[in-house]
Amino acid sequence: MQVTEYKPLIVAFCCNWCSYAGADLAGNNRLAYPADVKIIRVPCSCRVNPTFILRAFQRGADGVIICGCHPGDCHYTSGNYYTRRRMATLFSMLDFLGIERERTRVEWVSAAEGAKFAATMNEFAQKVAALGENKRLEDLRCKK
Amino acid sequence: MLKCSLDNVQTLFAEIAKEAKLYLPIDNADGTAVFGEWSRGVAWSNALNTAKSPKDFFFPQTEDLMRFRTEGKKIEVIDVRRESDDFVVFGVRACDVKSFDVLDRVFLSEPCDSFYAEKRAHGIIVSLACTRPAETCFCGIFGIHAAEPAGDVSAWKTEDALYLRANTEKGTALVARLSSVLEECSDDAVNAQKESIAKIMNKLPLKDLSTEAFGGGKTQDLFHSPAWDALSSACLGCGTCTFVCPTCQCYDIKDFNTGNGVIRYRCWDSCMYSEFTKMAHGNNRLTQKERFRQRFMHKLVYYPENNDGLFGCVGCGRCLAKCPISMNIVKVMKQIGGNKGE
Amino acid sequence: MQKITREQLIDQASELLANGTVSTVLGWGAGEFGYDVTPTLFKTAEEMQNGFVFNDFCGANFSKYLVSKTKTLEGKLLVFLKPCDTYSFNQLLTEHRFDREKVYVVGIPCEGMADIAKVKEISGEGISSIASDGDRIVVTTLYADAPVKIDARNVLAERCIHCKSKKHVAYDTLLGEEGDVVASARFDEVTRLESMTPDERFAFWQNELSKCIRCNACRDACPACTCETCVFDNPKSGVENKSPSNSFEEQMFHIIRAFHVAGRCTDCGECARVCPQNIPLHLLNRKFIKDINTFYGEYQAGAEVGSRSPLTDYTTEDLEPSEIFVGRNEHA
Amino acid sequence: MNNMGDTLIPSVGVITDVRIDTPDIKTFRVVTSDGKKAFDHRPGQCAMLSIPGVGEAMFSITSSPTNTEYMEFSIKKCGCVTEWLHQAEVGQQITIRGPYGTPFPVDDVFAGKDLLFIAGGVGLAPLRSVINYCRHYRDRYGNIDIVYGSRSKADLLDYREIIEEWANDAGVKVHLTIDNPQPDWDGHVGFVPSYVKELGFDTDKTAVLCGPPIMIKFTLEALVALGFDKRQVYTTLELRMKCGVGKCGRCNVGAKYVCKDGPVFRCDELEELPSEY
Repeated sequence: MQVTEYKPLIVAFCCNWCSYAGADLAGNNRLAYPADVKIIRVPCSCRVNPTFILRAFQRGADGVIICGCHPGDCHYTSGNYYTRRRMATLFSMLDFLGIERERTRVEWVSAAEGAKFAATMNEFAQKVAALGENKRLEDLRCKK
Repeated sequence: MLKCSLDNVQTLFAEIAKEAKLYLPIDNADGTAVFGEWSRGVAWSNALNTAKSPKDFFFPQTEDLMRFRTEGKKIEVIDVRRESDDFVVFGVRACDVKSFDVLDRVFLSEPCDSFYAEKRAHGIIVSLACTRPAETCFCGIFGIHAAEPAGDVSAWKTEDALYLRANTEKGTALVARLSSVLEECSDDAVNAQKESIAKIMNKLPLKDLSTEAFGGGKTQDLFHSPAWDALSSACLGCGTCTFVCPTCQCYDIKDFNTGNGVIRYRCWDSCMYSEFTKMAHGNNRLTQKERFRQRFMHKLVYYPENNDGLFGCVGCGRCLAKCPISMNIVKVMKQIGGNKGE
Repeated sequence: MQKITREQLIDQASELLANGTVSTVLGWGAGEFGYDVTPTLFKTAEEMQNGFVFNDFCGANFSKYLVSKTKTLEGKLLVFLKPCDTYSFNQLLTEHRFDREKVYVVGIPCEGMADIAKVKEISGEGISSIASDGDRIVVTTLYADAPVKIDARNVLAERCIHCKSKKHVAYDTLLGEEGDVVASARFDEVTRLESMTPDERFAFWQNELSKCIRCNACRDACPACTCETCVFDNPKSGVENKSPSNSFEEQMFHIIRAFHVAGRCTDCGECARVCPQNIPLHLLNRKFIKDINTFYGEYQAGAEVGSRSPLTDYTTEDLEPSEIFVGRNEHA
Repeated sequence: MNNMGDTLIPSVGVITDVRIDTPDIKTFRVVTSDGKKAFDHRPGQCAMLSIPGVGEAMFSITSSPTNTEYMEFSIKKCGCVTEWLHQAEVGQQITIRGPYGTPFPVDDVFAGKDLLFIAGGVGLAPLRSVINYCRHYRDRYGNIDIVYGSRSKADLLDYREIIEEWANDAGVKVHLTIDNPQPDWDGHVGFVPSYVKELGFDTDKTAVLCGPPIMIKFTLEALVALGFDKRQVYTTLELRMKCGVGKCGRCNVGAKYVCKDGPVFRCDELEELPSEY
């Protein structure tokens, strides 16, 4: 049997105005980041409801990252400020329930930061890979 | 009558567990008891009853019915039913034993529910008489005898011994293989206990609750009672009473898309929930009053009407203990029954 | 144990019913055993004389009932609120869930309510009568020869042990003496859990949440849960479910339930009180409260009407999610 | 035990034809995956159709039991399952189980009687089965009157079949009506209850009534005003169902389960039920 290297599945929620464009730029510049990062475009990072994050874990994600415009640069003025508070409290709660801190992350990536996007994804994927498969927020029914 | 010293009861459990999984009430850290699997060293709870009824053994809270594999326009139905192994549920109280009769009439009537039937066929019930019923107990009014619990094997626990009597073929087979830990004995100790239980039953505060106003054919008398408004007024519409109830049997069938197939499963449902009867074009029970009334009318009138007068309540008292607002079937029976003819 | 008596409450209500200030009274209705009281609507003083009780088991928070009851009621509704209930009352007003003009609040002092489960641990089952005698609860049972006398302080409900306030933050009339916001050790248990290793915390919550039977009592009793249709009841939400099929769904429900009321939860403790499976659900809510206090400054939901919940507010200097664990417990 | 069947476990069916009847009603022809009729049924009985992952719902079988080749279901788009079905194409597999419910008493009570069928909108769906059954065994029944109304001409279900087949049968009279006048309509205009009163039927008929609840209510009143006894009038109920066999508790009204004791009820029986349907 061939042993394959464990590649974590990462779900990245990217805001339409900055981070998604940043991801696009990373692609245009041929900057490499793991193919197992699945990007979901959202109108604003504050569109990300906690159920989205939990459902991503349910359906097999090993890590979830939310990317939005830098504070102050939100297309809708203040959406990412709300994201910042919500995700801080949510992540703290996940930690309280014993779920690994490194599985969730928020990063601000502008449309010009293709390199930052790629670097962030590489680094995040590496950290999640070190944790191994998501076992604590998994739904066994969704395992292949 | 067979007897096993209480000092020896763990050996008895070990003997039972040799050939069948053994479940019995175990104390939880929070002070409640729960049916759990016995293994060496697990202590048998002294609690009067478990917080949740043992109906899960035959009608689990969630249960997969089938799977589907779909590809393009094609569908494949996959039967996921498995043969059940024999298992023993030990220490079931008289009320809960009776609840299996109530469930049987629903699930085993034509067309028989094979999921329930399979587990029922493989489950062996060892009941246990209640020496210290609680104030919330009212099994007696439904003709259930706390001192004479039914089941495949009936059991009585005294200060120092456990007494067993097999009632059915399954029960006889079970005690037969426990002969190394059981000895024949007279009925004296059990008879003495039955007498003392009878005395206590006579002191229970709800012993005089009347079922006279209820039963089949009473729909028109009771449905329009003005008392429903006040009784249901504080109901939160949660499912606590339904889910702790040993006889509530309503269920939902739902599909779960796993991403690589569909699981169709059933799970407990509650007539107290607002969407229980909701259809695409409307809801025939719009207010909590109607939903509340349905639950009690079903237990006290509709069910007996369809089942030779057998009530859909066994008086276990769980809803009395667990309802967040302390509204329950006893208060309903007093109000609705008493209001008759007004 | 309560300093105020049933008669005082009936007198107050009768007067307001008689002079037409209120048309209906929301109070506690007597049950079968003394401890099983039910929230009940009373229309007349006579009805109250017959069925109203006030004792050490009147824990239910009436605030949420105001949302539904004021919609259909003619005239004003008198409601008895304990100090902690008034916080929920204010929070609901902040969220415009009912019309303040339709409610007449009689604030009543509270010495802490008893937990019948704790009483039974001492007295045993088979309660035939239960009564208060000064600071003691006197229980007679079918099995004890003599009445069992219990110090009421030893059987306080969990939420009352950690009472956060004896002060009413809303009322039209106040009976008895006004108290103060009190220092409480309510976050101690949260802190204890935080100091565990993630593995221990995970094991703790797995054990607790696996008991959940998804009866929704925590949600349905919660004064902050007032959505017309809950996301967990909406078949189109993708997360609708009737019962937790596995540990994921248990976690999902309880995280979302607590998160949805984070910043709005007044820590009234109804969720844990009503849980038939004794899950310490209030700890999830308190964790959010504690975090919000730490991250964004002290905030007490419901302390004043109209205050902005920290999760619908922000400052440009807020903590980054990556910074929340800096300097926190060293496990992980 | 895996050989033992269970009514909850469906078989696979295939949609072999989709007919667009009205703007929101389509009629689906369903057979098993090997091309046969899934099971025999009696007029008025129902079947559970499902699409895995979407849901399961109860539908009246609109085709006559005398059709031994396939079943038809006329389905109005109004919820999750029906919306999904409306975008299904020929060849799509679905699951099917049944038959469920108590049928119309076509072989005893109806035998030899003059029959009056009254339907509104998609309410014709369950009646089509019994109408075609009675047409098939024409000599067993007396005269047949069919009153059918809809919002507009386009909303009349099975319009071609009604005009080209039913209306041409000996002893069958069809009375159509629509709610509001429209240019290409020279028939009756008005609601079904008032039309029934206008037509003024003999009271020796057995009536079968199906349609929206409000239409049933007023038509029943109209029939009673004409001198009909409620024991002469049959109707069908529809409530939410999950199991189809009287166990899941959803369609319980009084001591009856609409899925197994219904959907066909005689109107005097309904009076004994609590008014929760």
